[in-house]
Formats: sequence, C-alpha cells, structure tokens
Amino acid sequence: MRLQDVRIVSREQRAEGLFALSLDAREIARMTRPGQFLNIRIDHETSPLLRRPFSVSRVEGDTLEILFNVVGRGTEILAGKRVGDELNILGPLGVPFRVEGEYDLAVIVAGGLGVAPFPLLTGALRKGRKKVQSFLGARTAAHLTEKYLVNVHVATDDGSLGFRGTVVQLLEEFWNTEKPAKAKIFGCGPTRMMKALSDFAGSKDIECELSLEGEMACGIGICQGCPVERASGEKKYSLVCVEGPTFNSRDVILG
Amino acid sequence: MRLQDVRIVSREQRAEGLFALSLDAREIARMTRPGQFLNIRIDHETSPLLRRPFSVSRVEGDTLEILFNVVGRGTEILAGKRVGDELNILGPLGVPFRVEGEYDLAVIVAGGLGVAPFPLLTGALRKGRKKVQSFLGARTAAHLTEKYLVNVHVATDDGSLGFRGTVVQLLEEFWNTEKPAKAKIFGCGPTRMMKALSDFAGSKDIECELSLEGEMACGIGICQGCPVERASGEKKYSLVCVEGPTFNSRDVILG
Amino acid sequence: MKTAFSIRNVEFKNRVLVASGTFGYGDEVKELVDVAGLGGIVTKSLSWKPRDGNPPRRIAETPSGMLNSIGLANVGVHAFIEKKLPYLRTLDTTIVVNIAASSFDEYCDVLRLLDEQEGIDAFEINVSCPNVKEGGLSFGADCSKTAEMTARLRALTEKPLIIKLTPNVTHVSEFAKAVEDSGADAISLINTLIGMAVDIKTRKPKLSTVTGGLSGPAIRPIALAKVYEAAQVVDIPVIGIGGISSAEDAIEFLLVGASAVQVGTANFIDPTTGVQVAQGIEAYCRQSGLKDAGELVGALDANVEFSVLQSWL
Amino acid sequence: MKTAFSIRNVEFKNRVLVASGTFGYGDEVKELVDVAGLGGIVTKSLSWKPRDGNPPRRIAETPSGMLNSIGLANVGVHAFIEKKLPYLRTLDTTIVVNIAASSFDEYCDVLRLLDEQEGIDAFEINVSCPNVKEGGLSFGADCSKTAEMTARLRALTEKPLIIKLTPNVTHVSEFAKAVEDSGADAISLINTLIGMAVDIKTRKPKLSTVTGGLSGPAIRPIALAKVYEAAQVVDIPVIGIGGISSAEDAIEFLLVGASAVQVGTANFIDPTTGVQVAQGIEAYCRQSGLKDAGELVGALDANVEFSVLQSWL
Ligand SMILES: Cc1cc2nc3c(=O)[nH]c(=O)nc-3n(C[C@H](O)[C@H](O)[C@H](O)COP(=O)(O)OP(=O)(O)OC[C@H]3O[C@@H](n4cnc5c(N)ncnc54)[C@H](O)[C@@H]3O)c2cc1C
Ligand SMILES: Cc1cc2nc3c(=O)[nH]c(=O)nc-3n(C[C@H](O)[C@H](O)[C@H](O)COP(=O)(O)OP(=O)(O)OC[C@H]3O[C@@H](n4cnc5c(N)ncnc54)[C@H](O)[C@@H]3O)c2cc1C
Ligand SMILES: Cc1cc2nc3c(=O)[nH]c(=O)nc-3n(C[C@H](O)[C@H](O)[C@H](O)COP(=O)(O)O)c2cc1C
Ligand SMILES: Cc1cc2nc3c(=O)[nH]c(=O)nc-3n(C[C@H](O)[C@H](O)[C@H](O)COP(=O)(O)O)c2cc1C
Ligand code: FES
Ligand code: FES
Repeated sequence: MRLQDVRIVSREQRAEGLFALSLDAREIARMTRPGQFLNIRIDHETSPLLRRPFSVSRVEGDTLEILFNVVGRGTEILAGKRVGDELNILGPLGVPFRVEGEYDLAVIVAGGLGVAPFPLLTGALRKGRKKVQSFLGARTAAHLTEKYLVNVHVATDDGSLGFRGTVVQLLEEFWNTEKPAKAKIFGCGPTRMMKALSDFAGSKDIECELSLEGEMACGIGICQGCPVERASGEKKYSLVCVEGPTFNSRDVILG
Repeated sequence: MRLQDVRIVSREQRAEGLFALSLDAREIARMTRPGQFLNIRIDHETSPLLRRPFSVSRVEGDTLEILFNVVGRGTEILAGKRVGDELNILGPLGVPFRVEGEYDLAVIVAGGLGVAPFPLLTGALRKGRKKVQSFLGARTAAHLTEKYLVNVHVATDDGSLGFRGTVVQLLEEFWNTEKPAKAKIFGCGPTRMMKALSDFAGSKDIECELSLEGEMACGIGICQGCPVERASGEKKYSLVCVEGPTFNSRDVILG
Repeated sequence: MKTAFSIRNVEFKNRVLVASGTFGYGDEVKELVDVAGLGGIVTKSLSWKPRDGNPPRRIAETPSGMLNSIGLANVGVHAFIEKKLPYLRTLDTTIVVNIAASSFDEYCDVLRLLDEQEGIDAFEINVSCPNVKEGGLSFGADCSKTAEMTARLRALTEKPLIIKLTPNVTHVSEFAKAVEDSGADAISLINTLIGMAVDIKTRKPKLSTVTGGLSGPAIRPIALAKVYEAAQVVDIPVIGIGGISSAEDAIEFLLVGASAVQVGTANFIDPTTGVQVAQGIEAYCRQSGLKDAGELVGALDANVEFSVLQSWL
Repeated sequence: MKTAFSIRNVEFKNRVLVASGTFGYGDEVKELVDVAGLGGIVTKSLSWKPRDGNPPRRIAETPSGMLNSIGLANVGVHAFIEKKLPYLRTLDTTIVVNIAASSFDEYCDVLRLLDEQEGIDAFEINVSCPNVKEGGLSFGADCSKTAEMTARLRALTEKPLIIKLTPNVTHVSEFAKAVEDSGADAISLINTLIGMAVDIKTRKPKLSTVTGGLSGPAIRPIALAKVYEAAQVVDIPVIGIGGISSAEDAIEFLLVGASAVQVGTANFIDPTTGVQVAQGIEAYCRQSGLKDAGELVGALDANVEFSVLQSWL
C-alpha cells in the first residue's frame, strides 16, 4: 500500500460518459493484483472532500489504467483532468480476485462500469491457462466498451447491440445451451445485478466471486463506513474495503 | 450590471506570482469605467465559496483584462485556468474614478497589485487631456509591471529598481522638487499605504481619490459585509462595494 | 402544477423565498433578478432606530461556508417605511418583513408601526439577537422568553407571524412547540450557527466580534436535521433555511417536512439562485408527475422510531 | 523547541493526536504512517460487548464534510485487550483508549477492566452515545449525568481521565465546568454535530439511521467557537477537535485555548495528516521564535468582553 502523487500520461473517452486515464505509478503498478482498487483524491479542495475508489483496469509496465463513468461531481472533475495533471492516489487496496483454483473456464460477468476490473483479470486468467468467456451488460451499445476483453457476449437493455435484456439472463441462456463444467464466475456491477448473479450461481451451485461497490470514506479499514452483511459467522458485517471488494457470493447477503 | 459566463481568451504572467487574464465579455466591457471591478466565481465547487473581486485593468474592444496576484487558494486556482476555460463574472461593479475635474496633472500612485486599475484609468485620463505621472511601489523589481502605464517612477522596498523605500516617500520627493499645481492623486494599494497617501494628500491639501480593497461577499450591497468608516455624516460606515471602491480620501477613515 | 402555498391568510406563489439579510431590501438587485419568480422576499432585520452594525472585519470565508458579523446593520423602521417600502410595494411577490430588536418593547413598537403600513404581507421575527436588558443573551436561547414574545406579538397583528428560530440550542423542537402553542402561524429555521475563525498571522479573530454566524452549504446537513426535528412536533408550516443553493437542496428540506424554504448565502454567489431553485422544484414535480409541490412536504420515506435518538458514531 | 505537554502525570510528545474512530486501532495504517510522529493515538470507542454497528449506508459526503452513522462498531473490550492492545503497546506514542457504553455500569466495567491493563496511558470518555436506560437520549446532553459519570469514573482510575463533550448543547461551557468540578483531568471537544442528508431520488435518508454525525472542515468554525467558549471557563487542559486538516487549522485551536488537538476525518483523506500537522506546528513555532509550543495556547489577541454574547447577524 502506497500513498503517492502520480501523473496522468493518457486520457481517452471509451464510450458515452466513460473515460480511461493512465497513471504513471511505478511502485503501485508493480504491487497491484486483479480486483484491487485505488482511492483517488480528486483535487485539493475540501469539496469534494473524500477520495473516490476506482478499480485498477489495466497495468502496463509502470502505468495503471482506471476506467470510469461520470456519475457525479467527483467523476466529472476527474473527467476534466488533462494529460500532465497530477493525482494523489492510495493503493493498491483490497483483496484481489482468487485466480488459482480447480476450474477450467472463467466466466466474466460485468454490468455497466462493472467491466472496469476485468481487462486486468483477463490477462491473469490467461497466464493461468484458463479459458475465458466474457458477458457484458449495458444500457445501450453507446455505453459499452469491450476493449481488452476476450470472447465477449453482449446484452443491452434496449437491444441496440447483442441480446436484449439483462446480462444475467444472457448468461443463463449460455449455461443452458453450453452446460459448462468446472467453471467459475467473476462478477462486477450494480448491486441489483450482483444479487441476480449470486442467486443464479447459488441455484446452479457454481463458484462465484463478486467485486462489490459502495460508498467508502477511507478505503483502508479505519472508518468502518463500508459494511456488507455476512451470510454466516458471529460478525454481522464485513468491510468492503479491506475484506473485499471481492467476495465469494456465498459469504455475503446483498441488500 | 450583468451576470455572465465568459471565456478566457488570453493568459499571461506579468511578474512574479502576477498574472493577467483577458476575458471575452462584450456587454460588460462596454459598460465598464475606470476603477470599477468584477466579482468572479472561481469555480463551481462550494469551496472556495465566495466570488473574488478584481479591478478591471484594461478594456480592449470586447475584452476585459484583470491583473492579479496569487495570495491564496482562489487566486491560485484562477492562475491555473487556461485559455478557453469559462468564468462566471458579475460586473461592472462599484463607483468609477472621477476623471473629469479642474486639474491638469493626474498623479497615479500604486502599491503592489494596486497597479491593476490604472492602465484603464490612464487611457481615460489621456482622452481627457490630462497630464499623467505614475508612481509604482513594489517589494522588488521582480514583482513589478509597468505595462500600459506612462511616465513611470518606481520605488522598491529592497532598492532592486528605482528609489529604495515606499512609493509615498518617492511621491513626497517628487512633490518637493516639482511642486506641481492643479494636481489630483489617484491611489490604490495596501491599506497601510493608502493611509500614508491619504495623510500626505491631506497635509498638502491635494485632491485625492483612493480605490480600497477589503473582504467582500456579494459585491452588490446585499450582505453589508464591506464597511469602511466614514469621516463625517450621520451614517458611521459606507459600503466599499457600492459606495466605493473609489472614495475621496477626505471621506473615509482608514483603520 | 400547483406551486403556491399559504400561511394563515396569505398566499405565496411558490415555496422559495429569499432569506433575511441576504437580499437587502430588494432594490439592490433589480438589474439582475426578476423577483416575480420568487415566492417571497424577507427583508433585512429591522430595528426601531437605524443600526450602524459592527466594525470591520464583518465576514470571513470558511470551508463551504462563511462567517458573518454584520451586527444587524439596518436603516431603521422609519427610513424603511419612507425609502424602502414604496419600492417593495411595486414588486410582484410576497413581502415578509423581518424584525430584530433588543427588548420586548422594541419588538412590539416596531411591529405595531409596521402593521399599519400598506404592502407588508407577513412578519418574521428574528429572536437570535442579543437582548440588551438580559445582558446580551439572545431571547432565542430561552424557550419561555421566546414563547412569551410570540404571544405578545401575536396579540398585535392579524398578519402571518413567523418566528425564526436559532439552531444554537439543544432541542430546537421544544422551541418550535412553544411558539406554536403561543400563536405563531409558522416557524422558520435555521438562523446561523455560532462560529469563529482566527488569523494565525496576527493571532486575532478574523471577525471584529470574535464569534460570528456560520452559513452556507457547510451547515446544510445540520439545518436539515433541525428542520426535521422541528417538523416532527408542530402542525404549523415550517420554513427550512440553511445552505440551500439548488433545487435538489431545497427538495431535501421539503421532504423532511418543510412547507417552504429560504435561500440565503447562495444569493451572494448568484442573486438569481432563488428563482432558479423555484423553477427547479417545479421541473422536479412535473417529472415526478405531481399535481402540487405540497405533495413533497414531509414525504420522506423513513421509519421515525429509528431517528434523532439514534447513536451515530 | 519544546513540543511535549502533559495531562496529569502522562506526557504526550507533541500536541497532535488522532481522533477516536478515525484511526482504527493503529494497526490498519502501519504501512503508511510512522505514528512516532504523533502526540498520541485515541482508539475507536470501546464497549463491553462487541458491537456490529449500524446497517449500511453509514456514510454520506456533504459540502466540505461527511455524515457518519457507524453505530460505534467495535471489537469489544475483551477482543481489544487480546488482539489490539499488544500491537498498540509496541508503538512509540501515547495510547488513549476511548470508551463508549450504554449505561453507567457498563462505562465503569469497561474502565475498570482496562485500568488493569499494561500499555494504556489515558482514557477518553465518549458521552455522546445513547443511554439505553434513558430511552436513547445521550448522557452527553444532560449536564448533571455527565458530571455524575465523571465522578464515578474518576474514583476508578489514577490515569488521566479525558471527558469528550458533545457540541449538540446550548452552552458547552456548563458541561466543561461541571466535568472539571467532578474531577476530569481534561476535556476534549467537539464530537460530531447532528446532521442529515436525503437522497431525493429514493426520498430516503442517505443514512440508515436517518440522522448522523457531521464532521470535517465544514464544522471547524463551530468547533473553534465551542473550544473557545469551553476554554474560557476551565483550568484543565482542553483538547480541540473538529475539521482540522493542516497545521494552520490546529494553530487556530491552540490560540483560542486548546492545549492540544485531535485530527479526525482528515485521516480518511490522508492518514499521515496528524504527523504533518505536528511537524507544521513545530515549524511555525520555530519561525515565530517560540521556545515551547505551549506559548501558543490561549495566545489569541482578542478582547473577551466583546465575545460570544455579541450579536453577529
Ligand atoms: C471498490 C470500488 C471500486 C470502484 N471502481 C469503479 C470503477 O472502476 N469505475 C467507476 O466508474 N466507478 C467505480 N466505483 C464507483 C465510484 O467510486 C463512484 O462512481 C464514484 O465514487 C462517484 O463519485 P462522484 O463524486 O462522481 O459521485 P457522487 O456525487 O459521490 O455520487 C453520485 C452518484 O453516484 C453514487 N455513488 C457514489 N459513490 C459510489 C460508490 N462508491 N459506488 C457506487 N455508487 C456510488 C451516489 O450514490 C450517487 O447516486 C467503484 C467503487 C468502489 C467502492
Ligand atoms: C474592489 C476590489 C478590487 C480588487 N482588485 C484586485 C486586483 O485587481 N488584483 C488583485 O490581485 N487583487 C485584487 N483585489 C484583492 C483580491 O480580491 C484578493 O486578493 C482575492 O480575493 C484573494 O483571494 P484568495 O482566495 O486567493 O485569497 P484568500 O485565501 O481569500 O486570502 C488570502 C489572503 O489574501 C487576503 N485577502 C482576501 N481577500 C482580500 C481582499 N478582497 N482584499 C485584500 N486582501 C484580501 C486574505 O486576508 C488573506 O490574507 C481586489 C479586492 C477588492 C475588494
Ligand atoms: C451576511 C448575512 C446576514 C444575515 N442577516 C440576517 C438578518 O438580518 N436577520 C435574520 O433573521 N437572519 C439573517 N441572516 C441569516 C440568514 O437569513 C439565514 O438564516 C442563514 O444565513 C442560513 O441560511 P443560508 O445558509 O442559506 O445563508 C444573515 C445571514 C448572512 C450570511
Ligand atoms: C467515521 C467516524 C467515526 C467516529 N467514531 C468515533 C468514536 O467511536 N468515538 C468518538 O468519541 N468519536 C468518534 N468520532 C468523532 C471524531 O473523533 C471527532 O470528534 C469528530 O469527527 C470531529 O473531528 P473531525 O472533524 O476532525 O473528524 C468519529 C468520527 C467519524 C467521522
Ligand atoms: S471505507 Fe473506511 S472502513 Fe471501509
Ligand atoms: S460585499 Fe456585500 S455589501 Fe459589500
């Protein structure tokens, strides 16, 4: 874990309201594993006050890439940054996805900006000699980016590209036709979708890891601000920032 | 008085920590008179919350120029703006300098950033066929800009350029040697200097107008936040933003 | 879509007013704002005699807020009637005159004189200013005095009487209930919070009065909690004030139980804020398919047991 | 240049501590912060039994501030002694353990147990949490109960006893005086201010507990005024808390009478803030040619007559 000022080395718009920033962050880049995130200080004003958490989307040598959606003031300011500007980042944070394991097929399921962590994961999976199938859901084709993903199956709410419906429905179809064995699901997206995915995995008894999002203040376990309900154990909540953001779908109860 | 979003058309560093911004502000440019100011919204965050007041330094057709020093967060952010960025400005505000009058020689006396309003005033004075002598004081030569001023006499605290001492001392020397008749002083600068200047003008019974600075919230007379003590009258205070910023030195008591 | 609401017998064309001391007497901004878009204007607090106000420095910026120590500088009730009221009469909006005095009798004298005048629709009473007789402690922090004053003023006017409460007390709901029981037609809150700032270079307080009143977006969460607390206990309309600078902010106040809002500090950044907030609320209501903005009032979806008494750390 | 100061018999190496609930139990940030640069660490509030804390959502950002509703989530005193204290013992800084309970007896039991442990230098008592027996109203808003609790805890320990006051009362100085008279060695303030925020899309409160505690730079002017008010009436050390994120901020608190400060919310943005603040104060003192940072305490250049009682509007 490091706290450092890094420079923006490239900025790219990938889809509607969706931007990618690459940061020159040597040490942090080396330490980062798939599924981990950065907590980024948007600027040095007191408003917005808190850092904003973003998954690491790619690591290329010394550079880190984040992929984000403009949803509010912080991401709006971030989208306005230019190459050469500095950002203060804290990371890498959180528990990575567990890539190792007794499965042959990795099934990636992303809703909206849930796609962010998967380019990095895809690389690791392929190094680990896993087959990869990727399922992406978005509102429309314009909101979608497949970049750096493989074997992509698309679902859009309005049917403007690929399957018309939710990505989890698309996944079910795939499962019923392909009947994959020894598969593991990696999911990230809006809570509603995570819940549907977790129910699907449970019903089919498929191993499933989710990367959860939620408001955070510190990102490092000192504020207790990011609880997620646990399915078992004497503790009622886990902290998303330090015990997650990746969880086995069996271990958490999604509200 | 107008409230409008304007574009920055040029940005220039004039001296150490001293910047000039030109704004494309048609209507406001046309209405502005020497000594008036703009109240500028630094950005759309809630912090810094309040607008920042700046004298109009020049008017060139449709463009307004402001000249400012980086003294805190607001001016720091302003100095970071780039050509093409937008600013929301309110102006022109305040009572202009009184250029007309029974004097032949206009004596401009500026301390530090007090120089800001004088390029615009110089133009008006020369249109009014007044002779102009300009006295500038600054900490060092590096903090000085004579641009757009005429017949400039310089004083620096460290003597790195021109007279070593305060600009008011320099003015006294000038007065004792030149003994100008039918002169009027126009002064702007730090309060301590304004006080010295006002005492000098009083002792020699010279007509003297000062442009005062001080914290402001609204700039338009609705907050009552910018009082200056009056020398006479039943009202104890005047409001710098609407009854000033230009005052006859006889009418105000500087703390 | 209905935007209007009433207090006692007076109708306000919409639920957004501008707050006392942040809009002058209306004439200062005539070049910038079409006040016909406002539900009403609350004037700067008036006292019997003119007040010069406090010496400089009167304002200091703070994170997302500002401190002020104006000292109730105002023209006094007589000059107001002569010089300011004639212009206010010409405006196409509701006029609320705010009164701040330093004794019971002064409050009564000012209200009695104003009550005879044409063109004043309602009164707002600022109880958070020092009661000289009581050694400078504000009435506003004394529940029984606030109630007693409300009753005395109530007896003097048939016009809507709005009591403006200070937030600098432990349980604002006690004060809200007390003034309701004493005949107030509405309450407004919050006034500014006591705050302070120091210049570490000079080691002097930034404000000439040492402490001042904090306002602006910084205080909005506190204001919202106070309005929510007060709205739980009274049946009369509550007017929410504190850090409002957008329609979204205003709607938060309506949802927790405010019947209307006032925009204050935001006027210093943009005097058209109030008009924009009113338009924004209307747009939000249309999008939500409401027939009356009043449907938002108290429409918060919360279980109240689990509320102000909860631990929050 | 002397940076250290003492409370009772315990020395703190400098005047900057990290605030309860904003620095965990010290171990979470070991990779980032060298705590040897801190005057002390105040732990998260401890209760007898572990507390799960409140359901999500627990935090919401506000202008220059944040609301929290953690619900005193903590490991409980036994797990603290077993799992957290051993690490804290190894740290080269002063350890202050904060206690928050829901009854007099629980406060006493927790303190008694901790008082027997090695490596705890001082206690801070969080009185602003709900007293279940009293129907959820916090002790902190009841002056006599706060005083009574102080006296009972005083009798149980020889270690420094710091009472942490809530700002959500009319006159914090009454509470300050009362706890001083009851034997407290120091007071710390402010805890968070009651606040609230609403999601206008869902019309639900942003926090699961409806209201929460406001902290961060937004509250600094209020905190400074409360610390100033309290420091006027007590002789024991006052620890200033509220929105401090720089040495300049901290120095404001020292000038108005705080003997030390605590850094809270700023740790979430940068956990090294406390260390930086301590270094910044030292640099300021050197530049000002001071021999002891203590020379800043109460060095405000203000005339006090003209103070809290003043009108500020
Ligand atoms: C571990 C983690 C990883 C994340 N990775 C990414 C990523 O790779 N790309 C990306 O675009 N976003 C990601 N997010 C979400 C991202 O942090 C938020 O979108 C961002 O903080 C919003 O900031 P804002 O100021 O623009 O919006 P705000 O003004 O703070 O809020 C605007 C809206 O966004 C919602 N929101 C705010 N914070 C979050 C949050 N943390 N999670 C979900 N919704 C939120 C608010 O409820 C509100 O409705 C991640 C969040 C977490 C916790
Ligand atoms: C009518 C008027 C005209 C002005 N014209 C100019 C101009 O043409 N060029 C220029 O550089 N400055 C001008 N000023 C001063 C300018 O407004 C301040 O420098 C600016 O507001 C500082 O903002 P900040 O956020 O950078 O500093 P802050 O962080 O707000 O304050 C930093 C330091 O500057 C001081 N300061 C803050 N506001 C003022 C102020 N209004 N006047 C004096 N000192 C202040 C503060 O006391 C503090 O010591 C003018 C002020 C007024 C009232
Ligand atoms: C500069 C200033 C002057 C004020 N003057 C008065 C006043 O004269 N009477 C009054 O009742 N309230 C006065 N107030 C309080 C406001 O009306 C309002 O209650 C408070 O500022 C909170 O709202 P805001 O955060 O939107 O400003 C004043 C506030 C400010 C900032
Ligand atoms: C997330 C969070 C958790 C907190 N938990 C506690 C706590 O357990 N006990 C306590 O006495 N104060 C707690 N506080 C209050 C802080 O210690 C501090 O008094 C307050 O936040 C004001 O300081 P600040 O503005 O620097 O944060 C907490 C504050 C925050 C923001
Ligand atoms: S975000 Fe602070 S504990 Fe998780
Ligand atoms: S700045 Fe508001 S009245 Fe002058």
